[in-house]
Amino acid sequence: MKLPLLDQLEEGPWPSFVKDLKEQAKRRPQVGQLLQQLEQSYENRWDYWRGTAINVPGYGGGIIARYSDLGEKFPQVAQFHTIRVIESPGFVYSTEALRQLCDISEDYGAGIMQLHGMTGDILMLGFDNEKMMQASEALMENGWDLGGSGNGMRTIPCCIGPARCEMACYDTLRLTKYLTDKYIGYLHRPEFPYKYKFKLSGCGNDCANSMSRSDMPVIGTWRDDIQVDQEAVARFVEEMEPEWVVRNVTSRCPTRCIHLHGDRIEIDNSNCVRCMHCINVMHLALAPGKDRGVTMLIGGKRTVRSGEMISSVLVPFQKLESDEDYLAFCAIVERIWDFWGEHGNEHERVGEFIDRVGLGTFLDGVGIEPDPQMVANPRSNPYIKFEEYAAPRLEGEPQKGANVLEHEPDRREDYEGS
Amino acid sequence: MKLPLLDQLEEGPWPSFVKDLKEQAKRRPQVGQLLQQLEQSYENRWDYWRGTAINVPGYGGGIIARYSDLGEKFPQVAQFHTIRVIESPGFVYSTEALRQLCDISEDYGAGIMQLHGMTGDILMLGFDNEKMMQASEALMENGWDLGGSGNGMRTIPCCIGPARCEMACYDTLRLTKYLTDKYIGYLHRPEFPYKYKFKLSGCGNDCANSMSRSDMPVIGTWRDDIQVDQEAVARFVEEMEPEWVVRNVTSRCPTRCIHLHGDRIEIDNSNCVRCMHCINVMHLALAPGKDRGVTMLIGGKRTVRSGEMISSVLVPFQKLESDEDYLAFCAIVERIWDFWGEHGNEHERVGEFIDRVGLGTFLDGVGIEPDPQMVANPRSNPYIKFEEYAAPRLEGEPQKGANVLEHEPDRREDYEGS
Amino acid sequence: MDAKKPLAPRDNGAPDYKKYLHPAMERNYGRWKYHRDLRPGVFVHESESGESLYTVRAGSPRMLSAPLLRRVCDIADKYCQGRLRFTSRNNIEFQPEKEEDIQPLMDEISRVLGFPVGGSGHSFHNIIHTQGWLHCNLPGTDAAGIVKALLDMFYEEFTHENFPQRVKVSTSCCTINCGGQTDIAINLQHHHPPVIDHGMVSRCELPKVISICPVLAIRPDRVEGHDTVEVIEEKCMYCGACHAQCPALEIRDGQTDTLSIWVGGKSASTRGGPSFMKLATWGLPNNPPRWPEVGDAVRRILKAYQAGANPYERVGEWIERVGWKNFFAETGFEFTKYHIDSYRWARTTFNTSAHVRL
Amino acid sequence: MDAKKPLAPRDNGAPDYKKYLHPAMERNYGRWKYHRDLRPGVFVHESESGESLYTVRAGSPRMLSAPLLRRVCDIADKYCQGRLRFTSRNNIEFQPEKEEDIQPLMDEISRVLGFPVGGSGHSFHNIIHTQGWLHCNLPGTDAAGIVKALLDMFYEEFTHENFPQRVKVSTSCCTINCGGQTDIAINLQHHHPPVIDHGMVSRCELPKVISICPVLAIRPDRVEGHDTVEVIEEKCMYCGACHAQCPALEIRDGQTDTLSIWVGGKSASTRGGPSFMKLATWGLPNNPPRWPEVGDAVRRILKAYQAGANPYERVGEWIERVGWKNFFAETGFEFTKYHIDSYRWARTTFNTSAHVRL
Ligand code: SRM
Ligand code: SRM
Ligand code: SRM
Ligand code: SRM
Ligand code: SF4
Ligand code: SF4
Ligand code: SF4
Ligand code: SF4
Ligand code: SF4
Ligand code: SF4
Ligand code: SF4
Ligand code: SF4
Repeated sequence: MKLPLLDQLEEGPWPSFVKDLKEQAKRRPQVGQLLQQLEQSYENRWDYWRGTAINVPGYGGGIIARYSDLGEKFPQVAQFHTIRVIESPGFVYSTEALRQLCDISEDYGAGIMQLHGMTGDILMLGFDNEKMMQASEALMENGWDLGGSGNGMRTIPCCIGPARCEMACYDTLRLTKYLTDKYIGYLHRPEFPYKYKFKLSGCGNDCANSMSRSDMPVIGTWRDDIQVDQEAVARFVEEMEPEWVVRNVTSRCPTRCIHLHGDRIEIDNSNCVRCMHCINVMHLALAPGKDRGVTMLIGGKRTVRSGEMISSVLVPFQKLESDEDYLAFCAIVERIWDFWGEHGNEHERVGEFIDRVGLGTFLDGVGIEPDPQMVANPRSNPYIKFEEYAAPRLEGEPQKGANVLEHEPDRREDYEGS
Repeated sequence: MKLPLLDQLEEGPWPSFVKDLKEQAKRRPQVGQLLQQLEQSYENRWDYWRGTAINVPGYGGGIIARYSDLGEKFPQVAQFHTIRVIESPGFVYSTEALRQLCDISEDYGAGIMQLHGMTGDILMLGFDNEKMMQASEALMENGWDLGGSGNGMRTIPCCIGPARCEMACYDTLRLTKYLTDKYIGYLHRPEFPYKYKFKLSGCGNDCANSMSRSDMPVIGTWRDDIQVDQEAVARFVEEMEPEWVVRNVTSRCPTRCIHLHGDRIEIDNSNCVRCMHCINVMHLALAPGKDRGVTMLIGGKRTVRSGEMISSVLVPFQKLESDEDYLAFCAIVERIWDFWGEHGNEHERVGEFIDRVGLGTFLDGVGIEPDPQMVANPRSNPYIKFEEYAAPRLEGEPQKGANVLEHEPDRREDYEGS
Repeated sequence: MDAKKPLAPRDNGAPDYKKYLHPAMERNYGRWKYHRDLRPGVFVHESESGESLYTVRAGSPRMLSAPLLRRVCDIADKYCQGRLRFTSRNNIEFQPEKEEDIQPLMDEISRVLGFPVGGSGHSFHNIIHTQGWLHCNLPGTDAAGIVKALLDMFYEEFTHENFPQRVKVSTSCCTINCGGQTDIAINLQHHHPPVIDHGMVSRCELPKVISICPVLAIRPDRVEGHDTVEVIEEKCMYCGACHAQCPALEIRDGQTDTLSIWVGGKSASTRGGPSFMKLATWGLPNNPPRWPEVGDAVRRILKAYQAGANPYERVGEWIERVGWKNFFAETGFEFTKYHIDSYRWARTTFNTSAHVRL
Repeated sequence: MDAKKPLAPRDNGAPDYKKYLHPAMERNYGRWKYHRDLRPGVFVHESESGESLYTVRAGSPRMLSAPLLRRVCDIADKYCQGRLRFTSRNNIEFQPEKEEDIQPLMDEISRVLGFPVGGSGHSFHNIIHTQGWLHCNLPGTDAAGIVKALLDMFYEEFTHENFPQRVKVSTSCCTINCGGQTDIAINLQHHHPPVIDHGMVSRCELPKVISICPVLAIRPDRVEGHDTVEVIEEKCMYCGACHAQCPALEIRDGQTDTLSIWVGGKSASTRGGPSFMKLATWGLPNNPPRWPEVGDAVRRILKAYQAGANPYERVGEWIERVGWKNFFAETGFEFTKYHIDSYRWARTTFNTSAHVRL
């Protein structure tokens, strides 16, 4: 097969998808036609796919249907759909499981997969309308399930967390499976205003890259003190020199709450924002605290309409150990889905919804108390839409509360205003 | 005179305006009625003034007319106008000049003044329609002039600058007088979309409080290196201790470009943002560079409609020494007034105008080159409204410029797109 | 002079400040080398020429009767070669010729004027303020009165330099906010949309009234055959812009208007640069003549600031470092949903990180 | 299996990962104490139990044919007890039982798969990307191809850890940007409003098309008696949202679409926290199959970053410290008016201070 442009991508040290696909073209001719269509795209800087909705019965998503505009020229890719398959939490697999995927993929489709899609799914490419159904059936028969698309919850990815990371502040894999299973109906039969993505990271390093890619990042954190092994600190300081430690660790603390005194580290934990930096650099000596849980954030997404949005803090701390903790977590999620579900516009992500109604109103709607941790800073404009007539406290009256809302003002006899 | 509420403001160590006004009420009875009306405001938490436009012939502003709603009860304040008088640059006066103001103020009005109004004017209070004219005449006869109001330029305040401050990077007093005199027509006969305020500070300390209170702050700066007197540094370091210097001076540098090495200060001037902090604290040892000029900023204002706006950098550096420099400065100002004047909406401050049309368009309109110093950071959303069809450079074509705009793309034979 | 005589524009421009400069200022114009603080409100500037210029800063209530201003002039004549200046915050600066004159000058300022000396360096500076019920047509509260009450309360803080940095305060008497962005500001807050006097509306230019509203809450209406406007209450956020444009849209309400306190404004480009002030607390009663609740709230902020800030940290810089959570904890102010921005740039004020203080 | 047989929802949910955990992971789940980097792409995690778990990270092109994936499995069977994992950036992590296995494993990865080992720590990490011309219906460019070209170019950087910090790169193939916010991103840019195919528009839900436009540039229209829409060109900012909603609004243009490069995105809450990426340069030609101009621009950024950044500074942190002026000077990119934000929060990106580098 001669592909003047794509062939140039066979060269070079990085593994070449062109080479791999060319190999596979020998086994599955549709892959050859896929490459030929791609070559034409390269030539013309133009795309030749059309998409429409196509669903497995009982499911509202999970299949990305593709029809080729060049179907006459390349009949084998006239239908070339992708099945999104929910990945194993933490992306851990047995070779047995992967071989099963290989087989299903080749039995019904083009035998090519992407591990993994940006949202976290296993993407299995190259099915026609009929084989797509068969492949889905085969997947489901073997315990796999279809991923999300459309106006519903999405497949949840998480970092490797406690399975292999010393920073993990909660069980990211467990929560991934728990949420996926519990809310599988919201994933398969979409009924939200729009998509809803969770991404779970075990700590602020956010190895799941959740902050701007998910509507609800869940980030591990702790509420007691950073664990300090002062002997290990001393060894580290000796090895690296104090100046290096100051320059690269303590002076990089965003709140300057960590200090090196001689060869000891001292931390004002009340001002630590759990940014992870000191722990990352001195991970032999420092570790997250022991009283662990998660910070729940909300509203991130990428470009469409909004420009770009990074999620912001919704629940500063939520324990996530007991079953009750899990239920408390879910209660929050469900109140959000209820409120956004009822009042959100079509195609309105939850972050856009918050922008429209205001975070204060949103908190009211979902029943979460406002917390200064939710903001970088309070408002700078005075455009407050009070719902209460704030009742001034006058001298002699009970002095209660900092913001005065309790009672109506007294009416002075000779009041002449308004 | 018994004023149960106001009388309580006669007590306490801070000089009491009530006491002073009560004294003056003995000489000017309208001041007594002013206090009585104020007492009623205190009682009822209500205001009793109405305003309308009233002008001195040939002037479109400068008088703030006030009519009392309680004119029947307090006839002597039925008309109680304020004349805004342009202050002396730097707020410097001879006693002779001030005594003259005292006389005019008492001859025609209530004999009370505010030194100075928030914009910078001398506010002379308490004239009726007729005396207001006479007082204005008397002021003008004696070389004073009326201040601004309405849709025009405003009286310009400046910091004391070179008259008494070692930080001054340009002659704030001279520029104040120069601009006021040159543009006095724009001040007296308003014809802008809305008000335009300059405020001039000799350095980044901004003692004229210009950044959010003026449409065009002019802030002194320099473009060579900070002057360092290392001997004075050594004395300072000895006196204060190195740790103190690091903690309070060098580590507070916003770009961390200043360092203490032993008892010497070293500065990476290429990264110094002229924030003034190190110079302020170590003013016996450090001083602004010698090649001085100004940064021109634009768009600040306070609350109405916008919320709050702080000015942003428009011209990072402009010399301000020779007559040509002054003319170059004015050319920029005039181009702004032309463009905003032509396209600005009624009641639209220049900052609001920029928000509406976009800073990029504004720069085009006023003929200023975009500069990264104008932004805290480039855009994060991809919503660029290109005016050019950007022409891709293709292999073999001349490789010119970083952003490629020069020529149309070649049309490939088999092009099928769009 | 004949009042009937038509006036012609004179366009005098700004006074010739050169005539008014203190002789030492004139001689050393642009040649100052550094200054030293001698005591609160008193400092000396040294020139390249070797000359020294002493300054004594007296706190002024801004409003001065002619007789009082003449007494100020008497003192300047006696000690300062007939020159004096005002500061950008309404203080009066006297510049005695000799160091020995400082004490007698200060005594006279105190005795004759009753003015304090101070308000410099790391003190509580003079409060800048607006017109209030004394002269403006828009205020919902007074200005000079609150300022007097506060400065009585913080007199010690004005005459001493005991803060980590200077503390600048302003007040404004309506939502137009002629007062400045400062470390602490006291502003007025409305709690409901404007009430329209349909009889009076006709006096206003309706298109201007409609276009002034930042949230397009005002639309044309007809009442009893007359053109007027209506306010869509759901949209209105009580900003008062319409009231400034047209008095018939009465936004003020002596019953329900309250005062709010804002913190962390800064104009200087020092260190992190200028910053907006942010809402600290709201719902304080508009309580003349001494507004004790406002004073109390300001005191809480100052106490927490004094205890918590590092040297040279302005109020806003201190809060940014310790975090708003701690600010609210230490002042005892409640953080409410109203503290969360809901206007144009709201999202940019959210905590878009996993940074939490627990 | 009969394709006609109606499928019923199985709702299986997520696979039971516990079955798939490497035995050492299972034994030491939640008990990891720390890790050590052994060489680029190779590290070891130590457990409280004293056990060690080695990881060898191989760079993967993400797209894998079944035969290739089976070869991957063969290696995992041989060295890793039949277990393996993928990373959040599509790399493959092999976990050999013994330290001695590392070298043979690496050899086999190289020989059998042709995959490099690396992409960890302070290296150029694997590039996350999207579908491109290979599978999506919206792309204006390819994804896997650009990524292959870039990773060929930065292969050394992938297999070594020579940067001040990790460098994360992403690409996206249309303005929807399924790619992530990263240190460096390559995105598509349009240069004119969508061209409407009025015949095809009827297939779309017009109210949805109209409401998707963020600047309300689309309004209903009638052409030759049929309902359609028109685009107000003055308002349109070429965002492409409408095209994703309705293919009849064709925003792509093979002639004029260009690529732009964005820098400084970050998701980690480390130090200053997450940040948006910002426009570095635009107008790069969409030049398959190797997009040399894009590679060149990325190289310029990396060079300047490597030379200028302090240890642990991500790309965005370095730029913030040295300033955008220096970034543009050092990369040679031109700063244009298009770099200045003009969208909703534009003002919040302005330099509202007198801070200038001169
Ligand atoms: C007299 C005055 C200028 C004038 O033309 O009137 C002035 C004079 C000086 N200022 Fe100022 N500043 C004056 C208003 C301001 C203002 C504006 C304001 O108050 O509204 C600011 C900006 C406030 C803001 O950011 O909101 C201001 C911010 C500064 C700073 C920066 C402080 C900081 O680090 O943020 C300095 C630097 C310093 O203190 O070392 C400074 C320093 C100084 C110095 C030390 C400059 C010098 O070397 O002579 C002067 C004596 C200051 C003192 O009070 O001890 N001055 N200074 C103003 C006195 C006002 C008053 O009576 O209280
Ligand atoms: C007198 C003064 C307050 C004071 O006591 O010092 C003042 C008083 C008034 N201001 Fe102001 N403003 C005064 C400085 C300011 C400042 C501060 C400054 O200039 O540094 C601001 C904020 C900065 C700014 O320009 O944004 C200010 C922002 C306003 C605004 C809002 C403008 C806006 O676009 O946001 C208005 C209302 C308007 O223009 O529609 C306004 C309107 C008014 C009016 C004319 C009310 C009106 O529309 O009828 C007030 C007349 C009061 C009176 O009875 O004299 N005044 N006004 C200040 C002028 C004295 C002087 O000439 O020296
Ligand atoms: C394997 C993986 C998690 C997973 O579940 O797949 C992972 C694993 C580790 N990450 Fe990560 N990170 C992984 C993606 C990420 C991501 C997300 C991404 O790349 O899209 C991020 C956030 C990126 C961002 O901010 O845009 C990420 C930000 C970090 C950081 C914070 C770096 C910083 O200071 O900004 C650390 C801390 C450190 O390096 O000390 C970290 C640290 C680590 C450690 C050292 C944690 C540990 O103790 O085990 C792991 C080895 C890292 C290494 O590469 O040397 N990991 N890490 C991901 C590998 C991706 C890859 O193949 O390249
Ligand atoms: C396959 C995938 C790219 C990839 O190659 O990995 C992808 C592909 C598509 N995305 Fe995406 N998105 C993919 C992850 C993302 C991400 C990243 C993420 O999830 O972490 C984002 C940005 C984060 C976010 O959600 O904002 C993303 C934001 C979008 C959007 C914009 C949504 C928005 O509100 O801004 C759309 C368009 C829409 O929904 O209207 C979209 C739409 C699409 C569609 C369905 C195009 C369409 O509307 O027809 C693409 C199908 C391509 C195909 O042929 O398979 N895709 N999309 C990713 C899903 C794989 C998986 O299931 O694992
Ligand atoms: S996010 Fe934290 S817990 Fe998860 S893999 Fe990264 S460093 Fe480990
Ligand atoms: S985790 Fe971050 S905020 Fe906390 S002490 Fe360490 S560096 Fe500081
Ligand atoms: S702004 Fe600068 S030059 Fe002007 S008085 Fe203040 S410190 Fe001096
Ligand atoms: S003036 Fe400011 S930015 Fe410049 S060196 Fe001094 S502290 Fe740093
Ligand atoms: S703040 Fe309002 S009430 Fe006070 S002077 Fe200004 S315009 Fe008048
Ligand atoms: S108060 Fe403000 S928001 Fe309400 S109608 Fe008036 S201008 Fe509009
Ligand atoms: S970025 Fe656009 S073209 Fe690429 S996969 Fe996502 S939706 Fe499709
Ligand atoms: S490209 Fe964007 S701005 Fe233009 S019409 Fe389409 S949706 Fe609207």
